[in-house]
Amino acid sequence: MSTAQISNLVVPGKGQSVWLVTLSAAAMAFLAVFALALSVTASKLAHTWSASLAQTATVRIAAPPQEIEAQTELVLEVLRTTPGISAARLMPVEDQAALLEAWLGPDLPLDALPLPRLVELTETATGPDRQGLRLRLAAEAPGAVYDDHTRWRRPLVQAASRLQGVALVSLGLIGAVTAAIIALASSAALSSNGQVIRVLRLVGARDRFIARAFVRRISTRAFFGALAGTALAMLVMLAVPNVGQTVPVFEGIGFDGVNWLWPLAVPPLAMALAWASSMATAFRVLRGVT
Amino acid sequence: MSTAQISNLVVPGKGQSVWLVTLSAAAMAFLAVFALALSVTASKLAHTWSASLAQTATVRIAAPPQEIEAQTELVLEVLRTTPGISAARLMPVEDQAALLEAWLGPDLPLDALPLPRLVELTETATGPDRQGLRLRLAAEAPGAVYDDHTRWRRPLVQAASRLQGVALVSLGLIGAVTAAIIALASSAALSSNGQVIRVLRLVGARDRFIARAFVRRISTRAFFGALAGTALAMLVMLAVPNVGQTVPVFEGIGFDGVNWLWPLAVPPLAMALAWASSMATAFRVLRGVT
Amino acid sequence: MIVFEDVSHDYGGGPLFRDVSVRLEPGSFHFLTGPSGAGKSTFLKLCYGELVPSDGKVTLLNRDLRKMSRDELAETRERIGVVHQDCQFLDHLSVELNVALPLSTTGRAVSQSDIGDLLGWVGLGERAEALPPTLSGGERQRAALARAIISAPNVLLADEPTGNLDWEMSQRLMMLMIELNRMGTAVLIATHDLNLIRFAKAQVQARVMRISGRKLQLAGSEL
Amino acid sequence: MIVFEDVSHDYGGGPLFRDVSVRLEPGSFHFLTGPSGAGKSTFLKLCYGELVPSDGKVTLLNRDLRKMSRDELAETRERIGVVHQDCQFLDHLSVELNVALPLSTTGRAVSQSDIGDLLGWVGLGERAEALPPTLSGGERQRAALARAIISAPNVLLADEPTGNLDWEMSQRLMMLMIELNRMGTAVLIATHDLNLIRFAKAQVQARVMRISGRKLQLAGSEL
Ligand SMILES: Nc1ncnc2c1ncn2[C@@H]1O[C@H](COP(=O)(O)OP(=O)(O)OP(=O)(O)O)[C@@H](O)[C@H]1O
Ligand SMILES: Nc1ncnc2c1ncn2[C@@H]1O[C@H](COP(=O)(O)OP(=O)(O)OP(=O)(O)O)[C@@H](O)[C@H]1O
Ligand SMILES: [Mg+2]
Ligand SMILES: [Mg+2]
Repeated sequence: MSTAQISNLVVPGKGQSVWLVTLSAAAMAFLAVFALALSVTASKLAHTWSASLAQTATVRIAAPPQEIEAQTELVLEVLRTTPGISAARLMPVEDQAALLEAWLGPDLPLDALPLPRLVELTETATGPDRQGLRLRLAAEAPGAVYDDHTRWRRPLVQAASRLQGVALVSLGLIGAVTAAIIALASSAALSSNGQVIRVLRLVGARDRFIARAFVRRISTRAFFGALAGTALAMLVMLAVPNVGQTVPVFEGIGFDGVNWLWPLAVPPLAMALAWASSMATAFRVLRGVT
Repeated sequence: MSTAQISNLVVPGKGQSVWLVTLSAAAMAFLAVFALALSVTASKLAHTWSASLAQTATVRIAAPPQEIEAQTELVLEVLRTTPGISAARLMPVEDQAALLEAWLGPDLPLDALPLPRLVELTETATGPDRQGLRLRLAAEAPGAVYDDHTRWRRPLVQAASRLQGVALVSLGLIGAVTAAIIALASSAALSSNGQVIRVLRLVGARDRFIARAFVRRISTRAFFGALAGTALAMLVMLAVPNVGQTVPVFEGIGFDGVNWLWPLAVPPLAMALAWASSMATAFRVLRGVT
Repeated sequence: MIVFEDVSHDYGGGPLFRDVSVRLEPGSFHFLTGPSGAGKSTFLKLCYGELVPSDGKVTLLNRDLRKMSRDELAETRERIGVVHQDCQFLDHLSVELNVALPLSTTGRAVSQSDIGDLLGWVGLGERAEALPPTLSGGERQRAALARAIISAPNVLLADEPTGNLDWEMSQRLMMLMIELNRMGTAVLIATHDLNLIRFAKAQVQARVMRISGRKLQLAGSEL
Repeated sequence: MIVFEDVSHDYGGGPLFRDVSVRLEPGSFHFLTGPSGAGKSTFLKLCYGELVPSDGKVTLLNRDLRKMSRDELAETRERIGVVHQDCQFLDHLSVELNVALPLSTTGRAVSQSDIGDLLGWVGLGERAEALPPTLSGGERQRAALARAIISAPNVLLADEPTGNLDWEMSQRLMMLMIELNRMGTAVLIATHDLNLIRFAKAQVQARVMRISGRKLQLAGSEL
């Protein structure tokens, strides 16, 4: 029998405390995958919200009928040459009418009214220099008013980023609790095998050998436990109908596309965690045994 | 020394596996309190959203100027006598103007326009018979259109109730994982005390006595562990600035008022859980020892 | 007290002994010998119900072992003192508390002075506060004997109680057991130590049983 | 091999023995006796470094115990075979694998036939596949002895190795240890069994040490 083989044998494979490592790894992996899903979702949500809200703005042009065409041209020209604005589009009268219909009813003779023109902007990620834009518009087209929707946008962006914060905090919490429980379970597994350690020391086994035997057993257990927990969580998430499909506001609670790869990081992480904590515990316990 | 006193002594008070019960109870209580907070928040959110959205509607009255006053009167009369509507209020022209300003600019001579009238309704929790209301309005005031905002409302109400669902599922998951971990930890504590059980059986102690000694020790540990975890979680939640104050959309993530009592249920629940699982394990382990 | 009728036991690898019939009467004194691995400890385990025989009938204190509930077995154990071959204790309690266990766990009164006297007699007076893991091999055996007899049992079963003791201390403990026997306790001691058996036979009417060749025999007069 | 210079030991409740100076030379054979609780097991624990003396100097295989690293101590243990008073095993591995541990854990070659021969000699040939918790008291001691000598150590320390054995088996094991000693192993046996000491003295040049009154003395000729 080789040293490697015996090293796989000296730690009992069954026993409550070893199961505890497996099962706590599984349970915590399960929770971690859900927290990850929440976090990914929140991040997407925050991104979607802030992107769709932050990057649209309007310019409203109100002017006497004879000037309005000229001012609209000017405004579009200004917007085209403003850095930070990727597109500017004059809203067709029909769209404008549709927007107003809710308030004014379909029968109002909008064509007859001196309606202001609306220009929709799409801003780049950084956006334009808003103060500068306002000044230029005021100078070139006094009837133009720039509205970046800040008033509507701020609370939603804040809410989204808070949600992401909450998800990250949960993930951190679950990670910490996982670490604590796996560390404790490994340490219980080690302490409850005091006799194994004493016998091995008695027959002349080195600390390295003993520690490695335990650490290998425990981190393998943690890995397979976490693997099972992760698989279960992913199955559950696949089985639960995707919320995002039905509710556009909360598009995609859960993973999609490449995000499905995220949870695959959980088992190796659990294993690394178990490795580190059992290694530390092993040498601590061993120092107590001569 | 009395039987009660010795029963408190026979199970070792220290030892990794007993700490495991304490600490896993603490960790899981900590998570449970957060899940509870999420759940309470989601429930409040769902309530707020569906209440504020579901219970407002408008009636828009468009008619030739000579008929509009009469039709408005009629509509208000109809609404007053419709069950399920708690209030109906004609929107003042200034409010209407303010609403339209974003689209039309401040300079438009709204007074000169044949603007439709808007009546705001507040519905009761059950709401009116919408189909009946539409028919009645069509009969009495042909220019009136009832808009219950269903189009805007449905996705938000769905989102809120989904969020609540997610929170409840998380709470259920955490509860189940807690149960599993505490059960496993108690069972590890029992199994690692095989010698204690053998000695007690040898000297003639009854199963009842042995089981009670273990169960009492383990459930006390679980209780104090969970108490510590709960207290810590509540402190953290108090210390973290309340999100709701700054973001009206997510009002109050966390507990407020009487909701602060909810987490107090966690430690007794953890204790009950530990009691049940260690009781079951104790008798199972005992049956294996003659 | 303890009656075996046609008892056989087999752990799975063939029978250890077969068709053993024997009666341990109140006040009797028996030794059990036989080579290592013959089944002495197994025999004792049958006597206090840690094992149920694979065949035959064991009656403990007038109750059929097979028909006893777990609580009845525990009740019977209250009246049987056992010294196990590997003496196990509650490692976190002092020797004194361990010795008192048979009384305290079953709700009987514990007299500190009785315990002190008994510990003094087995030479553990100074180790009363010690924890069992710090005891020497012989001290463990003495503590186990003290625990077995603290409740003045009807039967005393001792498995190799002097295996780790010097001759002087062995004699001392043997005197203690003989004293107990004189007060009516049935005693059964498994041992290899022929000197100890000779010493006891000089004091008390003792019978020697021997397990060998899968049979329980009364040992010859060569002892 | 093992040298004690002015060694004292004290667990905290007063010294067990004081100023012990003794040399165990290669090929020597020593017995250690003394009343139960005198400190025999403690003395042996000092000899293989499970304890460090509270005072004085212990040299194991030419290295100062106090200055050894944990790995050096393990290396030293490879060359010292120990039979503990409470024989502990890896309870989930067969007797055979347990006996092979001193070789397999330190990367030395394990010969199945050597192990088979050794188990046969100590009378465990048929229990090679058994798990340690199913062994009888005497069988455990024999397995522990087999484990201690499987690696042909330079020193053999045995703590009460025949406490649970009948006389025949005791003689057999003693012959095994004497054989080992003839091949150069230094042997130190703690025992209460005077018959065993007498038996050994008839075969080999053995010295008897006695711990009593906190001193280590050479025992008189009365043995
Ligand atoms: N639980 C068990 N399962 C299988 N075999 C067992 C078990 N317990 C004991 N044995 C075997 O039964 C035989 C008798 O064991 P027992 O302990 O009764 O012997 P003993 O006469 O007390 O020996 P010793 O004097 O060495 O203590 C031994 O060979 C032992 O290995
Ligand atoms: N770890 C310890 N802490 C405190 N005291 C101890 C410890 N280990 C042993 N002792 C005490 O030291 C004394 C000597 O113990 P030791 O085991 O060396 O005796 P021994 O000579 O081997 O006795 P025996 O023949 O009964 O095995 C005993 O009184 C014992 O209680
Ligand atoms: Mg035995
Ligand atoms: Mg000793």
